[in-house]
Amino acid sequence: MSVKSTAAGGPPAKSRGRTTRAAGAKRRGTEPELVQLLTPEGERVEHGEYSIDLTPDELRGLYRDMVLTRRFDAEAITLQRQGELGLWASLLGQEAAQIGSGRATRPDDYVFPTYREHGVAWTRDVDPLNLLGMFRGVNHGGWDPNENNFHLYTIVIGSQTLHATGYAMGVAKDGADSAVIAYFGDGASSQGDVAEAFTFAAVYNAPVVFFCQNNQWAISEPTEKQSRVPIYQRAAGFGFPGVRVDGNDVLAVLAVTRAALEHARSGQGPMLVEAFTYRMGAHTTTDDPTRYRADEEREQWEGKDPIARLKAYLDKQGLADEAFYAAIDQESDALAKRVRDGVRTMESPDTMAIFENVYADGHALVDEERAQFAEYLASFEDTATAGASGEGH
Amino acid sequence: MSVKSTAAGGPPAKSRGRTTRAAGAKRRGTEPELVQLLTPEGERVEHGEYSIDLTPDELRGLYRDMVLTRRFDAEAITLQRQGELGLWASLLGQEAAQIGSGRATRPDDYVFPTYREHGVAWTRDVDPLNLLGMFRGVNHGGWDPNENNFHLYTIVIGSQTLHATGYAMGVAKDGADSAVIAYFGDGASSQGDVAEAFTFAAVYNAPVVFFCQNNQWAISEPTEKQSRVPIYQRAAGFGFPGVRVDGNDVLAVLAVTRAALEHARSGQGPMLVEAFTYRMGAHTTTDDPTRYRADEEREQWEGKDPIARLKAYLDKQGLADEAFYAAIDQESDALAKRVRDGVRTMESPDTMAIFENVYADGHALVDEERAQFAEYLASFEDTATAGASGEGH
Amino acid sequence: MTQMAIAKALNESLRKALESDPKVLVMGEDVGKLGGVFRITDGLQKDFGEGRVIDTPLAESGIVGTAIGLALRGYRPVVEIQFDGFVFPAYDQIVTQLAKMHARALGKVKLPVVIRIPYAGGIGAVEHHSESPEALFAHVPGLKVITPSNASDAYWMLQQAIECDDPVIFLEPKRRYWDKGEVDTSALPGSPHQAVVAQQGTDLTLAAYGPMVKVCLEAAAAAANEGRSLEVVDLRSLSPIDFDTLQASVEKTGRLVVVHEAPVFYGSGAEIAARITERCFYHLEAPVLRVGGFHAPYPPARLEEEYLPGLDRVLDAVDRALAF
Amino acid sequence: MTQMAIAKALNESLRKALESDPKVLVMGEDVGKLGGVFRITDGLQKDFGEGRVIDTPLAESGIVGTAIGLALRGYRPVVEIQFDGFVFPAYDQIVTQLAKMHARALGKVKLPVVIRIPYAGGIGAVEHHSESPEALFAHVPGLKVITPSNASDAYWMLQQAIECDDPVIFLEPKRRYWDKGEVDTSALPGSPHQAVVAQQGTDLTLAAYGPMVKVCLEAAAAAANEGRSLEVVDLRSLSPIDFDTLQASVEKTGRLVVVHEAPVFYGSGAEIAARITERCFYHLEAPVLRVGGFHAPYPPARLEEEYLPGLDRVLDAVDRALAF
Ligand SMILES: Cc1ncc(C[n+]2csc(CCOP(=O)(O)OP(=O)(O)O)c2C)c(N)n1
Ligand SMILES: Cc1ncc(C[n+]2csc(CCOP(=O)(O)OP(=O)(O)O)c2C)c(N)n1
Ligand SMILES: [Mg+2]
Ligand SMILES: [Mg+2]
Repeated sequence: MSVKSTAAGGPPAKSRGRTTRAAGAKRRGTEPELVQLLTPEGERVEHGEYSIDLTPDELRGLYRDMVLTRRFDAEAITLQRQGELGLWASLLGQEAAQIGSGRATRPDDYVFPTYREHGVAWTRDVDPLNLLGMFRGVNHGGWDPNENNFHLYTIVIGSQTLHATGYAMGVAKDGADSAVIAYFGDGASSQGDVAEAFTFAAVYNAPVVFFCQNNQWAISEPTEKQSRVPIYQRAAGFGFPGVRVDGNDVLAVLAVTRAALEHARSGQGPMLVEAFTYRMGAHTTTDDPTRYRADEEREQWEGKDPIARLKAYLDKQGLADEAFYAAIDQESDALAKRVRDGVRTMESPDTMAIFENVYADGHALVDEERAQFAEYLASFEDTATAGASGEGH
Repeated sequence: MSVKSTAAGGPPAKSRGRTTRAAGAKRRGTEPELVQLLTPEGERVEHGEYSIDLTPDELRGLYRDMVLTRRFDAEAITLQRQGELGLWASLLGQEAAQIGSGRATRPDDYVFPTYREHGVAWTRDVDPLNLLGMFRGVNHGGWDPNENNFHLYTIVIGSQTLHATGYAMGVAKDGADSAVIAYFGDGASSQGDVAEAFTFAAVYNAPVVFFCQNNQWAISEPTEKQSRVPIYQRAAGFGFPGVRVDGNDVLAVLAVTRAALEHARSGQGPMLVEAFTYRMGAHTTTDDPTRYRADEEREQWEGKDPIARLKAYLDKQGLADEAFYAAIDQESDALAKRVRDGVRTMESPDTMAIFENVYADGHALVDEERAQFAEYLASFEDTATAGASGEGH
Repeated sequence: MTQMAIAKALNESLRKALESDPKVLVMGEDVGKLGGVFRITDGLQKDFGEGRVIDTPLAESGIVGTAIGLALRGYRPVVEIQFDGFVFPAYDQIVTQLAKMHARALGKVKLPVVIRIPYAGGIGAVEHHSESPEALFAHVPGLKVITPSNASDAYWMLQQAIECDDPVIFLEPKRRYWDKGEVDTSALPGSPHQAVVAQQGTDLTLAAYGPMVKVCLEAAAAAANEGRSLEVVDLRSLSPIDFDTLQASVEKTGRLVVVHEAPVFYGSGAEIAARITERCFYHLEAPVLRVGGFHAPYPPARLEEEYLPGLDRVLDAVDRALAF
Repeated sequence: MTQMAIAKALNESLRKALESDPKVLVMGEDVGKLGGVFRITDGLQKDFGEGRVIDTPLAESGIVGTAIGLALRGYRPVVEIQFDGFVFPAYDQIVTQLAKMHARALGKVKLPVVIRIPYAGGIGAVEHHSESPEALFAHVPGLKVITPSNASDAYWMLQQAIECDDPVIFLEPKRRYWDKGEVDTSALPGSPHQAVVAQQGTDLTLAAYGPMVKVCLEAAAAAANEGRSLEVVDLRSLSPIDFDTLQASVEKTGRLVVVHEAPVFYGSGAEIAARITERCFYHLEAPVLRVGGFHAPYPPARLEEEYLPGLDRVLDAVDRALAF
């Protein structure tokens, strides 16, 4: 599994003109070409700059990753409908973008997700149950980011791109050859923090890959409300390369992300990858996309489904048989059950957890409030125990 | 006086590739070409895209603007040394960038300056004395922005680019054909607000020109600490054209800014102009540039002086005689005297001005505090009047 | 007189403002077709067009910064911030620009910008969706801060905020959006900065605003069953604060408990306690007590009921105040 | 024991931290060759290199945001914000990320980031260079806020802030940078969160911090000439606040005046007044009075002497408190 060409990692070309034009087109009809290695019909195509050569096992592995991720996601939606989760942000449709990029990372790389990177988390061996905590409302995240080099989900749009950049500056300082990858959305591309992350990463030549999943929507706003040119073109003006990849093509995403990470690792600094994909579902379970987008759009994108595409390829190449698919189905069922059972038995935190971990080194006021609140709570127990009335409320 | 070519205003070119490279060079040695119409030696040169044809009167007018602006600036520095001003931010070296761009604006255009645009203010007929108020500490600005369509100086770096963009959105809403120009520095280009201004301007196609005076320094930090590619290239990634102009060539600045304003006015949206210039003096009067930059750099830039350059041209063309220069010298002296006298007699505000204009529609607490403070102050007067002691402090 | 939920009252109020003044604009993330995540702007873009009801890029500093520019051009932008926790990217523009420009210009420019923020907790949301940042705005000179607790105030106070020539932070108690109340859209409302005695009483004053008014009214009802007469003052405005009304109440009752969701430490209750103590030093029979959030981040949803000031915690403070 | 200006003490403290822990970084605008606009980082880049003392792009959110990332990687960044008024672009990163990440991660990550801010007025500066934003940080759970008033505290409290595993907002009283004092660099300092009685007295307590401690000490001296014995408490820490020390003082004197430069409305004095009144209700012979900034933007330099709490305004409040 090697990236044959990392041409994108070359040194910046010398400027030729003195006027830069707004490159790219304004409307979707004229979107620029994107890196593709697998057509929606499952045909393997070559690309001049990016190539990939995977073993059958690896190909089947990617398929398995995507199917299990999608199943996990579907289960979470169901659990939300059943009231087990307060909210869920589905990744439906973005499996290739997430699995492809996640599988491009090395264990020593560090990942900074948004709130929708369940597929990336999967590739980092984060227990899916851990992801559900914040959606169930039992914590705000709470896994140990350093266990899998997978940072906490970040809700404030764009913030994590700066954390990733700072982390990457630290990697460079340490002389390590790891890379960092920061996920963000098309909507996030408008936040000042993301531009500042680009600036810092460029100025310090930090080994960070900015991975934008352009899923065409920021809640109800189409990408045109964020930019009038393709987002990958943002990078050049900050002094590093940008590339658009077919985000529903797991092979292309893997190849391009690997090249980008290699670019970063080898001291060439940041790179921007725009994975052109689609949010097949609602923004979150509280969203109603029928208010703002046409069914036809979704239907069109269904024809580009990342999983069906890889399956078509596997089938054409005779790389997978019934037994393989049956095994994955079984695995999916088992995963779903584990998730269901796990969520239902997920304990709510103790009330006094409110006061925990506010500070690492303690804070007198927190101690005081904790003690007072404990006393207050105890006063009810006393009342209850004593069976007294009148005094209590 | 007409801009013959506004080619930069054409529609964005169609994207040709799928990977944008970091264009431009990393070091100053390989800076890209810039638009120039007058060489440092005062030779008039032509440029394919930008041209200009000025009458002798207009040329002499630009010279006069620059000389008077420089004299005003020198006077302000002196006044600061004499303790009449608390601080001064000198524009020395940036006269062409400011006069050229300022003279490109129409009266109905709106200007959003930073804190260094004394030359632009001059072209907008803002009384120079008005600019001194905040540096003397008698107000925070305080002129009426709508009198000359020249907004207040803004100190928080980058903020005004968003105000300019919003204003331009309003211009477009009103169906007016005015344009807006937002000044900012090379350092400011790193602020998230500036990137957000680019995004909003592009998305709403707002008639705003972003005018960056790249004077090579943000206090002690060279431009390399803000960007590894030329700043004008930032624009393309947001979907509008950017151009670098010789910021010490008043003709080129005028031509390029006119074209950019025309571009905005004619419904083609924003444009970025980077005026490549140099801060000849200290950042402000409290700064000591010897701590961070070499004398040679300054000396090099002295050879590109914007005023000497235009004078060489005027002389070569026989467009100005001794009498003209003498008259300007006299005018300069008169201006300097007016400024000196004006500052020295500039009154400090009344103490109670603290409470004025906090709100337009009033606020009970301000009223209460005003009354209490007046009473408190009156208590001293009573003491003084009564000649009493013991009680007072 | 119509029965209306707070959300609907806000929607109607925006509609009326858009109708009566062509300079009024509504802007924010998802305020267009979606009608905002809480549907407060539902239907407005359809009726007033994309030029009046503007879906913005996802950038709060940009939203407030361009709203300032629009106001300089003569518009009256009403900005929606999607949730309390997302106002902070715009904090710089609000504090250093919006709040100060009128003073900086010696009164030569006015910035009639309203910033609507659905705030506070109780809806079972994830992080950053349940915060109460009012003190962070009220401390800043140049801003006004108001917050309705019921449908009628929602309708009228938003009208008044939009008509005001100063920047107004308009805090909407999101968990009460669906609470209904009478709205008389032809009434002549009083000042939005006046506190209102929502419930008369004699033994102790409860001061609250926004989402906590309901809790305090319930507490007063519960206390009444125990023979205690609590007065409830709905402050409505947090900058300025109507201390006169509160003082009159405390001079009558001699005791004050302030209730809010924001952390108590440096919260609005501190300002109220300090000033009322100064004004009513000889009337107070107990120190002003405060019930509010702890000095800890807003907890995950499963803990919020215990975290939020509820009936029990309010009555506990009442007991303590009365025991003094 | 050496005689040192506060600025020099801070410089020495940073030097010591850089020497003793290779993970300590100094970052900010112009902190390198220039040594910062106040020269607090003078000479540090020369001695520790560009990898340890980092000139950053001009973007405060970027500075704090990358500092968070560096802390996640194991570094201990000490960030310099150039002036108080320029911290607001970073406010979102500070409030929503820096303050909360330890709790969000259930303690799994620590963010030992120090944010140094030269604050408050009195130096004749232009707008945005003289502000006192302490309440805007102290209200936020997850942050610690401390501020030295003298050279020894400057030296030691900065050491302690850097050693602390929590984010610390370190406020430097800029107009006192050149004030000299004894610094014992071999002493063992007490907790930075402990208040200190800077001057013993019996009639009334003055509570202050940072730049106002000197004013209060002068006020105490002036009052002594009139036969009044004022106790001065230097709070040193604004989150947490050492209420025990203050309480002990007020129980002795029976009167408290809090002095700070920030606007009084929703300022730290409110919290102090509220809590001390609750703790010392039966000891207080007068309400806690507050002397501070008005509810108005910090005025132009020519007015700041009248705006800032000075001897006269402090003594006026003392008179009023004693007259109760
Ligand atoms: C600073 C901030 N503003 C607003 C929000 C509310 N919000 C949550 S998700 C979202 C849209 C994000 O769109 P995008 O970046 O494209 O990511 P996607 O949800 O499509 O994955 C918004 C506006 C937020 N979380 N943070
Ligand atoms: C938000 C903010 N941060 C820091 C400062 C302090 N400061 C004032 S001017 C300046 C440098 C500005 O450089 P540049 O944008 O290149 O403009 P120039 O001064 O060169 O004209 C800095 C850092 C500020 N005014 N605002
Ligand atoms: Mg999206
Ligand atoms: Mg500059």
